[in-house]
Amino acid sequence: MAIGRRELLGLAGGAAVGGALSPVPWKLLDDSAIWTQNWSWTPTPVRGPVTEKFGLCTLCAAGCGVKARCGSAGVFGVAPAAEHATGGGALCPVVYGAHQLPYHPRRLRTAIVNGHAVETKEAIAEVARRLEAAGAKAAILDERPGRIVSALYDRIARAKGGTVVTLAQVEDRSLRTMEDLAGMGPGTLGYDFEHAALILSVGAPLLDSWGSTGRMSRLWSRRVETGKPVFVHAGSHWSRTAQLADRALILRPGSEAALVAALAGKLAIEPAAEITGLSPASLSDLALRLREQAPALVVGGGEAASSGLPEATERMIAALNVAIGALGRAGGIVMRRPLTGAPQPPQYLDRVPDHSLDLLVHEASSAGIVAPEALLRRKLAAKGTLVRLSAFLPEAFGPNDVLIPSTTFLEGAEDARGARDAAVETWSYSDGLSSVPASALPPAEFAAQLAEALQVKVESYEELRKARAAAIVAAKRGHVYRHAGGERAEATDLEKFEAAMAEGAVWVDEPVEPGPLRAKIDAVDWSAGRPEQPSLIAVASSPRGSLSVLPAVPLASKLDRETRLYAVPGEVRMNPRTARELNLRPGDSVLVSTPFGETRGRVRCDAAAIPGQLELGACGDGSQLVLEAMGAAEPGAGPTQAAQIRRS
Amino acid sequence: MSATQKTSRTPRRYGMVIDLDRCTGCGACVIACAAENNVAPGAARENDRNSISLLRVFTLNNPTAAGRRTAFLPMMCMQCEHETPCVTVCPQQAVELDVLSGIVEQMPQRCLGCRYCMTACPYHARSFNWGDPSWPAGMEATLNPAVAPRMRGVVEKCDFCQSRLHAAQDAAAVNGSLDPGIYTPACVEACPTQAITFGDWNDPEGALAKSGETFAWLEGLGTQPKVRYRSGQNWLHEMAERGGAAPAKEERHG
Amino acid sequence: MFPGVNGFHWSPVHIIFLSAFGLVLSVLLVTLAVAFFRTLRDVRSGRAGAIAWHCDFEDLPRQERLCRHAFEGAAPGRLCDRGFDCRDCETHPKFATIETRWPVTLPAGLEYPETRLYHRGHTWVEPQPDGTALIGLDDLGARVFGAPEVVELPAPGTKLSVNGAAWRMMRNGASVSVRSPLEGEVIAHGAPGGQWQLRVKPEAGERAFRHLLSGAEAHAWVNAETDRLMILLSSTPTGAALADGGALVADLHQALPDAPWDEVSAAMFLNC
Amino acid sequence: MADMAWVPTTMLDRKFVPRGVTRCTPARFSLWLTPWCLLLGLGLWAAYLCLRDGLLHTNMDNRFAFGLWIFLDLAIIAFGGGAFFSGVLLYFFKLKELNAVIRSAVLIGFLCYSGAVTVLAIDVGQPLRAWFTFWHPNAHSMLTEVTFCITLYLCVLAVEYLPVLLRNRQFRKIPSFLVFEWELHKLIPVLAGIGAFLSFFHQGSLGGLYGVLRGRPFAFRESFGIWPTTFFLFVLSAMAVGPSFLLIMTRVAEWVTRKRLVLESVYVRLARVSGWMLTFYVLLKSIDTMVWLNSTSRRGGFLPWEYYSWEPFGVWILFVEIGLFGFVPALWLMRAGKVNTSWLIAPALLACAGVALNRYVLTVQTLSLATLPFDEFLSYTPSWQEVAVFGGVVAYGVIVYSVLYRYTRLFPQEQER
Repeated sequence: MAIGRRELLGLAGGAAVGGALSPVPWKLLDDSAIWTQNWSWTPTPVRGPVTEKFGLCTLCAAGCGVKARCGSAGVFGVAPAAEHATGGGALCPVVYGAHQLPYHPRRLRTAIVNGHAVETKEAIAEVARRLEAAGAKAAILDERPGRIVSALYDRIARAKGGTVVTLAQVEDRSLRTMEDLAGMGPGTLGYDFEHAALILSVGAPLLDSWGSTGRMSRLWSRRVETGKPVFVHAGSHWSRTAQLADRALILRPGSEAALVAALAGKLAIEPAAEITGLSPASLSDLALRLREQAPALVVGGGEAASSGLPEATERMIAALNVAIGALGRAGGIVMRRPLTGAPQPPQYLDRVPDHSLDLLVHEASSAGIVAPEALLRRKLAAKGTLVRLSAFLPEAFGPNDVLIPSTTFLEGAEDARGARDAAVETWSYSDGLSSVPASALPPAEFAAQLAEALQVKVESYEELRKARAAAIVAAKRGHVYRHAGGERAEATDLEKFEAAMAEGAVWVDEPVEPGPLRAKIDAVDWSAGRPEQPSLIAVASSPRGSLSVLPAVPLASKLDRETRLYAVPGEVRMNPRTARELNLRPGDSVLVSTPFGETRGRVRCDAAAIPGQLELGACGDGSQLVLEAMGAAEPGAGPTQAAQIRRS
Repeated sequence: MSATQKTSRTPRRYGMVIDLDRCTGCGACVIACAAENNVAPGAARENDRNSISLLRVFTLNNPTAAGRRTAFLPMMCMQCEHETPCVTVCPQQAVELDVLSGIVEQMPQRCLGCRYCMTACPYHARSFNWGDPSWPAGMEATLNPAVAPRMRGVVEKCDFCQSRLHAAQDAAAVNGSLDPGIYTPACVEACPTQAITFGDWNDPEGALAKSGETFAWLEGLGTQPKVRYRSGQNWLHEMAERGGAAPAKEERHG
Repeated sequence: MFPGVNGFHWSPVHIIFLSAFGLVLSVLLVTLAVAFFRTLRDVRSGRAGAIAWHCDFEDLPRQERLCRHAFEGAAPGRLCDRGFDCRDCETHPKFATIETRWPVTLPAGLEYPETRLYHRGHTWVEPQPDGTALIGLDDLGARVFGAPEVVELPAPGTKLSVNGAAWRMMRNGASVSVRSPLEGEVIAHGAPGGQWQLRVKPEAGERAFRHLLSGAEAHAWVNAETDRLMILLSSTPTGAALADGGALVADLHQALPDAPWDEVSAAMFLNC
Repeated sequence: MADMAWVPTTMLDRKFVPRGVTRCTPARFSLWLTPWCLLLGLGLWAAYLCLRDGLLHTNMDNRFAFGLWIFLDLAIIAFGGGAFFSGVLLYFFKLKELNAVIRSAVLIGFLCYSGAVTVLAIDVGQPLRAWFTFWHPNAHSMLTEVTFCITLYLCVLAVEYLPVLLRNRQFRKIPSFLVFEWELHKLIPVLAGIGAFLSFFHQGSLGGLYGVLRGRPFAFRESFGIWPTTFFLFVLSAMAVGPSFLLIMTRVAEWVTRKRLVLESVYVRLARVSGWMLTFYVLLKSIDTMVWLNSTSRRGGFLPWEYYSWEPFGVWILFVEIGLFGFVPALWLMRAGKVNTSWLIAPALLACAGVALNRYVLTVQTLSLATLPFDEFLSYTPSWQEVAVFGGVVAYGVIVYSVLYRYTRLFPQEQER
């Protein structure tokens, strides 16, 4: 047969038809869909076996238990440890994205001395040299006192004549005042919210950014189910707690003292109503309820992003608690035993005289607590050295600063002694779930190397931990809660205790039987001034756990920029009506100034904002200026500040 | 999957009841959802309208002076049951209602990014990848291995953490069962006040059946959402019954 | 949609939908195919020329499509709609009986002998006693194109059709296809540069020459054609040289080398 | 040197210009094209940006998922509807006057559709997967119908325009081209028929696109069979506005070229057809609006007047669309022949504005209005890239139209003034 053009054409045609009838071309076309999906710049997660491990959240002192999901590339997800005694299956929002913190673009990877990158060893030697030179003018700022490493800091500071200081945390301020009035040592009182019928918060954001999330969430859930405890919030702005509370009393800024004095019966209702801006009826009603709806208690302390209430007001609040019988009563302010083997809580940094320190070691490893930059700097003498143990590059650092890279969330060994507000002490520890980066020093390692450089002889972290465990077992107090099964065991056998703790258990002390406590309240000064009435006030907001010197958790953008649950850093949120009155339009660049400082931002209008208030985001980059403007470094400056705004 | 296997699996209608009185608007669900589903952290350009949010929490203001001033409303895909708006409009079957789970499935690998489903969704529960998702260097290590990151140009939405459903199915299969039972989506797990109850509307004994009186948003549209809400606050019920936004006078010009 | 495609399931709606569009697509393709095969058929059966003239004629400018009876005044302004083929025209006999309204004088110097018949494409036909006919360029046509550099004549035996292409001429880049005045078979070529170009055996029948112009009618037409030529040339920058009313030179091409000859010749020879 | 360069261009240009018409010099023509080419270049650059980085270059967002592009697509496709409707009128209703504009109509239709498809290809997030619609068609989706119809109709228009191209002076030298053109032309009614079929369905399904949006009560309408009323209203409005648009474009072409392109009677015919169709459309649209406001919307739980309580979308927009841009031009156009023909461009413009407003309302207002009671009203401003891409498509239309006007006989009745 001769093969001509006709035959070839026929063959081609037949092949095309035959091919079209087979699945091959269709399958190929369909698969091309998959090819368009696999672009090289879209990352592919590493597949592999998935395990769950228990770890310790170190973003605040509460030390909630977390369940980390680990893949072959590391931790890829955080879940609450449902049975955790302190976390109780509840975590702060930012914890769910905290496993990304080790990869934050601002991660500090090298030690820095005087602006130059150096070997970590050299940096430690430099710190030791300056610490030696500073002598008594040196202090170590321990943000979470009561840890094992706190004991090491204590040893080092003591050996060289320096001191250990801590920050006045929101949960801490009211309790310390109460302890002072009652003549008790720091850390010996706690709130017994679980048995309370009514809780009055004076500016304290109980339902947001206060206490341990687990405890407050459980309390809130119980309130929804049983109607108890009743939350009453008195504050000068519509905080989230005010929005959620059963009753919210919006005070004139700075009139908290008048309110408390009126509730204590030390100020007549009429003038108090006039000063606070509340109706006399609501004032007298609240005063009545505080006494009749027992057990009730009053919480002060203020906002996390502010410096809290003035000392005098805190004393009034303590005295009011005594007056309504909350001190030493179940459902009130109860005694708790300090953790066995823990050193005494150090004094507050803000009580250290200004410019008195030649060297301040700020231990900021993985912590999420407010340490306003301005406060640290103010305590340092001219040319003083600020040493920072931090996982991240701070927003700003001075020429004399020493930066030492440290660990962050779920990295390295850590322990936690529980939230300050708790009625009982707790203790838990973890060896860390993620590997520690080569350049980073966990706090215990930092303390050990510093001690070595100073030739101070200290025990190792492990020895101290073992010693504390032994002390707890020896005291035969409290119970051990395991996360995995949720079972509870007596803390009687050291070996079993340690085994359980290594798997993420938590030791919980047993409560002290409430008994009458006495406090001297005669000396409390009840005079309440008449605050000025600013036309515009500034407040700061931030999701719990994100308020810190650390950069924000990357996914926190979902909370502020992308769902608007919180004010966006760099934005000034205000009611559209306020914007119109101020002649501002959305997107305008503005400068907000308060008596303490100023901060820049862009106007955002939000009908949810309260007229006459400027909400400033205090989370992540740029939050330092906001914190300063809010007077966070000034003791007792109050939760709101009179503000002025102008276009910039 | 053969036909016999299909019929032997109990059809479920997974859904949620969200208790608005319990929600404190903390946002834990939002971040847990983003982390679980490999949503990239917001780039500098991203805001509430151009980012990927499979789950959002709205702040509701009580228009009446009495009672609580604010409520927080978590909203994700409502998994509409009837004439699911997004399913019917998708030109290429990239959205389908799974009859066995009741979940509205989104197949990003088949999506061409026409965004018709987004205009069809009354709940604005869908997000579009306006650009390529990107993570800071090294952060790819934190990606959930069970979920493929989406590329730019495709639509995505909440699918009740389908990877967790698949894991539950696998776990059930190991035990010789075809029924994955009730699993836990990330937001449900993360909610500190247990405001979200996840369950099966087909199960008369399940948690959803016991959740009492519930309501849905935009019920008048007749799409029968499987995510429903509960609240003891009257103003929320009134607001939900009111379709469409009647703006307050002063907000109209916003 | 097909085997190997994940997750696709047929439903009646799909079948109706895809059938409807399949049908539309096939109608479109079939239409194209039909047009294609008909084209093949036309080309093979030699109808291409006639069809091409049909299309060309439609595209001729209005002033070139005037009826022959418009020139002599019987039907002023009337447009031809039959492709200058009066052989089957029903109205032609009626107009042919109408007296010419105005006397016509041929433009100075032009020769249009009464013995010849003229075609609208500027060719003449001279029937010969032996039943054949000679075909050549008419005077105006010859003056417009002058002496062609190349002439491509059809081979003897070629069938010509009325208005089809008869031969091609080229000069200085301008190229025209001369329209055939007759239907018939080419018998012989004329001498190069000679009077006539083709000897054709025309088809039989009394209407074979009916569409050709003669006598006064031809003169009227030539008058109009001369005017048209003037207009064509005057629309170019060199046109002024002609408007002197004098006699046309023998070779316009040579006299006005810068004129757009390609266009002008195309217009005069009814090329499109 | 400059002269040397110009001569061949001029000669080449002349070889393509149809005989019997005059055209400006190539230099002048280039001058006319230059700004359009610049605009096209800008559009191409913007399109490249969008394809390279994704749609983050646009100002669209999750809530405003459709923006300028979809609105303008809808509008130009409605305007391009003149192509199919003129075909129907010419080949089925034997309105012979329309022979004068049919080529221009088909070309305008082709440009409108191809422009719209180009913009859509940039508008979708994954243009590489555009063919998936043919692969995994969801027959229930209006968009599937739109995709199938537009693609096929674009082919039909291209085939319909092929004869005009083949008649170019240079192409016609190949005899079989001319024969093919002639044979194809004889079959044009078939093409016009399927063109009308496709056009009917996709103009309709473009309307249906919004009418089926159960989740958008502002757009949702009652259904007849499987199609909502907007399906039919879109078809009618495209039919009504197509001839008007053709009228405008022809007038503009006359103005730009300073020639008389069609006889006045053609304008009158176009205007009358447009007027009658517009009257019919506006009547039905009014009925539809009443039914929607009083029944459909209420059943969905939406009080109709709330839609119009957001500035700037007040009730005025409804009255402008139906009254000022509806009844007024309808009555005016119907009186064509009795009123001055040269003014007919005014009602034609009003009619086009009305249909454009209708598309705008359905796209932009639908998306602006909140469905959730607590949600806020949205606004959106297109980014320069969006505007540039659209400008590029307009430039593409102008350039192709100008070139084809120059080199083919778009208007058989073209005369010098």
